[in-house]
Amino acid sequence: MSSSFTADEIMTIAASRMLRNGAVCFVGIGLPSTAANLARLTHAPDAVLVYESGPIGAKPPVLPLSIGDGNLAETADTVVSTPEIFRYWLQGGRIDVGFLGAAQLDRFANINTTVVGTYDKPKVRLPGAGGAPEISSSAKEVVIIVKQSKRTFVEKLDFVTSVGFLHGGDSRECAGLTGKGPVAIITDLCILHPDPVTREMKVASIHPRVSRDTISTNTGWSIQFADSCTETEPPSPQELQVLRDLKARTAAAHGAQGEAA
Amino acid sequence: MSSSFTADEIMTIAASRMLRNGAVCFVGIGLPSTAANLARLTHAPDAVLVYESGPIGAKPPVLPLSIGDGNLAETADTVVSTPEIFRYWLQGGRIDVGFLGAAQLDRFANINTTVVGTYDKPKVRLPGAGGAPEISSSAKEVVIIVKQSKRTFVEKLDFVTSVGFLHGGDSRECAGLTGKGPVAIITDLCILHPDPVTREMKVASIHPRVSRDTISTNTGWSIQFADSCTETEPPSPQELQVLRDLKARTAAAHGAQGEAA
Amino acid sequence: MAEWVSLAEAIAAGVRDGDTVAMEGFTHLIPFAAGHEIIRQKRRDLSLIRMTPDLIYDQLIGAGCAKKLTFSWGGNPGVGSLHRFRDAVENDWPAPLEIEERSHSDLANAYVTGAANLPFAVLRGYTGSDFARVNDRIRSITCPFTGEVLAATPSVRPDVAIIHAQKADWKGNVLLWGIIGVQKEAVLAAKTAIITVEERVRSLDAAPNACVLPSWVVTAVCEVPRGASPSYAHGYYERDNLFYRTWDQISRERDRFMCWLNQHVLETRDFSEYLKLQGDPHVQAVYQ
Amino acid sequence: MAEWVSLAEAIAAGVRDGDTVAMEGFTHLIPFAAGHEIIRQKRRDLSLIRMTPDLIYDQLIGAGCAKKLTFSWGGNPGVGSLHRFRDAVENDWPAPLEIEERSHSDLANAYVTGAANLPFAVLRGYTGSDFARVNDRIRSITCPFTGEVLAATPSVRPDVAIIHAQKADWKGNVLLWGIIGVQKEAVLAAKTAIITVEERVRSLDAAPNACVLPSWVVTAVCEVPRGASPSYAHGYYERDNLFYRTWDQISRERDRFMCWLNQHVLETRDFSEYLKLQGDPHVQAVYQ
Repeated sequence: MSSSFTADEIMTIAASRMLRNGAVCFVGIGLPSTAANLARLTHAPDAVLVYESGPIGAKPPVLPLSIGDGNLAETADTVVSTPEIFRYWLQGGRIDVGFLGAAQLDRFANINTTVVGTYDKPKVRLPGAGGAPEISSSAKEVVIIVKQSKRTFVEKLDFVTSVGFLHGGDSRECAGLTGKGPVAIITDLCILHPDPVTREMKVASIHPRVSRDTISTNTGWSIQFADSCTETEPPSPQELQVLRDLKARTAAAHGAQGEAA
Repeated sequence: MSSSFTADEIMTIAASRMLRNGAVCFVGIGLPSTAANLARLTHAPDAVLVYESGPIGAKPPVLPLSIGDGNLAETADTVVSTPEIFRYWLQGGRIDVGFLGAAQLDRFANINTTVVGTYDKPKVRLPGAGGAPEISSSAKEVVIIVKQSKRTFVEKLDFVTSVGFLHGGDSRECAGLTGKGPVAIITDLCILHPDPVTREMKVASIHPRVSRDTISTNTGWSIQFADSCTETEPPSPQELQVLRDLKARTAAAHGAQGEAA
Repeated sequence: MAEWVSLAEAIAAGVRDGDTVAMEGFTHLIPFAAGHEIIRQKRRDLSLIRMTPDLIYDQLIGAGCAKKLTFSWGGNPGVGSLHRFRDAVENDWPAPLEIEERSHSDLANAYVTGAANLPFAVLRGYTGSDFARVNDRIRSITCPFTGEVLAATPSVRPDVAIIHAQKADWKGNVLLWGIIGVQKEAVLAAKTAIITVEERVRSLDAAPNACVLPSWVVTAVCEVPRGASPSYAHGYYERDNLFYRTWDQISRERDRFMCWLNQHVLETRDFSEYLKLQGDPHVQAVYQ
Repeated sequence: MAEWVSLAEAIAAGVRDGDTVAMEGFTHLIPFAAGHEIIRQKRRDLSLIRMTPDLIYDQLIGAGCAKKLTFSWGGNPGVGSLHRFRDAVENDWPAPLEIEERSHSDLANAYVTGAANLPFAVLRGYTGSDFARVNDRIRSITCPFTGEVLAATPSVRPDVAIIHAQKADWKGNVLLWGIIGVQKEAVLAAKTAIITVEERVRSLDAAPNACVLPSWVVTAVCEVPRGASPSYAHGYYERDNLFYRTWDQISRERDRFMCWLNQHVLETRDFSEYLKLQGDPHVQAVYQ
């Protein structure tokens, strides 16, 4: 039983804690999928994992490498078509929590996964929207999981792919968006929650051994710390064990390729 | 081998002949279903029968009593949901021929299955539209099967449930309806086709042993006879045999109740 | 998460006077047991929705439970008229019945958009018909790309959806198959979903893309064997065609109908007693 | 009615220069063999549509077959970028690529309304995003009942849809299962449908409500075992995750990509030769 853990591990574990038992979670591939499956294997055995490829209630024994791996279909309660997932289940208002990643985000947790640079002549062409715009707007809550750096946490987005709190304040509600929006950003350094009034994302909890200075240095805007800012509960031995076992099972199943997830 | 046949028999047989082999047919219950299944068992073995309850490619061994009998599902190539039938298959433009019945119709083959009398205080409340309005508008062709009488063939409909040629001429096309509309009405007395210009339904073929006078007497408007009006080809012994066998099998399977279909 | 309860409890908790209730099942899997329980519990002023009202709504209308009916085809399939429905529309008996009349295609689309949390459905329909004249909720909408004008109709969003299915597992996940009609959409369009099933099983053993409603979209699930009778449950029992024909006689006159309703529904304790009175030969095997 | 033909014949007859082509399969059942055959037959100026362009469109774009791409997520799943797609967008190599960018939800809805013969889709989407700024076909529409404003987008109606499925029977009825994505909608939205399958069987033995495409909506059906490789076919073979990672290396530089393309696609006669070059250990068993 070791108390040492990596930045990636505490990020994943902190994200997994956001998922209540029994909650219905719309899961993106990569970190969101790892966190959601960790939650399912620890404190939230009845969490329902919905993947945009169609599986509802997936219980994959190892982490999927793609959003449509066979083990998602095999372990799901049912597999519906992709249009049905977006129409009846996401837009239909059946999703409690949407877990998202991000290439770039701003202080109001708006997300860019489209381009770096101008749209017509991009410096970097990113993959694009996928399911994120409608997850951001239709899920009852959104949790964003992303590594923190100046390149990712930017002052101004080159493109708004998926909305968080738009321009802050009540601009999200005024736009007619019904879901609560991003209730948390979980990074490898800290946890951010929206300020109740301005809706700017503020550091609410700092991971052990991380300094405020490190967080500020890795943020492209002058990041604020909540008055109530605390230290993140370190991973428990059980959380670490389950996460490491899951990663090891995944690597064994997929070979070295498994690392990509 | 007998050459005698009933008025019902020649009506059903004449209707069945309207279905080309390989055609995809949207089938209402009752006479349309009998005619479509007869076609499938005689000259059109590859006709595809689609029922609004969901079965596609049904091949029922006996006539169904309801639009959703189990033998339709069991013998179908696939069974889809009712919304899918109307959205992807009918509105999607996949239906060659819609077979319809009617409580009342007018000279332009517009159909009423809603009320006799006024809508708010009806003399007779009929079952209503069912799938007919969109079959009338979305099927490539429509064939109407109905017993001829003054009560059914009326000068003016109390309610237009499903459109034929509207006010005649090019009014159907002008309304933006894409299907060809009713290419034939098959009755127990004769076969009517639309006049190519006025689109009024005219008698094109008179069943054997039926007089023009009988047809006129059983029509609520001054019915016209096409210049080329001929006599309907009598049922062949094979057609009669297959129809009678089908009816007998149906009666045996369903008991006396089978008669209702 | 679905709770396993008795049908009487599910209706008592889930259906209130004045609710909008959709009971679906297209010829197959019609939730008759649930309909009887609503009559038994004397719910009133219900706004009923159903594509094909069928005997189940003829009974509810005749019993005085309904104030409104939204429907697209109201007949006794393969037999003829629904006499109680007609008596309500033509003669206001036992009470006036407001009707909202639509086509099958429209109502099927309206369940789809209800399930999809959209306020309206778009379809190619009604052109040239008299529907819009008598139903002011049939409107039009213009395509912002082609300029085409299409029909627009309001989505269906019932307070309660009630369906019957073949199986549910102990967690309350529900499986139905065969003619599945518009049941999934009805459940997903509604706030509350009550599902009766033929049997409770350890595991659904469903095919990969079968029609499954996960437990967490279901409010209550009730084991009611033969609960769709006189309609049928694929894989369990066949349609009681004779009852559909007999209904024509039972329902034609008010007195005979009321006598039947009292004896078979109001004075029976539950659906198993009803089935015994019907002389259902299988009732002993499925209810002990 | 579907005709059983070779894949080369199906592509020769069904796909023309300038066509709008949708090749679908959401991670599962991606029609790679058909994509290769299009490259081999040197089709040009295609307008490609696909929710997740994936390696299959990276290959088609790099090979110079495409003039336009409509998509919603363009990455190498679990690995990273699609380098050929990026090179086309960022550097116009081998040719400029017009893009029409939408969200998954939008594109999935647009296939649905395409299959339903409607000109546009309505969804709750895009609010507050920059999409409408760069795609003038993302518009709005007002609900005629509630006054709510929703997004309206054009339906997808491809000239040709191409999918891979598990089985077809001798008549050409097609069955797929597992993750079925948007394939049924793609086929029904298109004028022409080409379907490759793992195997031709006497009877589909499909579950009652399985995803079946009847023969008469299919133009051509081709037996191409392992035709979805390196993606997977549920019940037949698994995803070749290693190839997805290797692709990152193969596709990163133009020269290496062209060399791979020549050797593995342009200079092979068909997909079985490609599989042999890939060292697929099963190719002998499924192709004699």
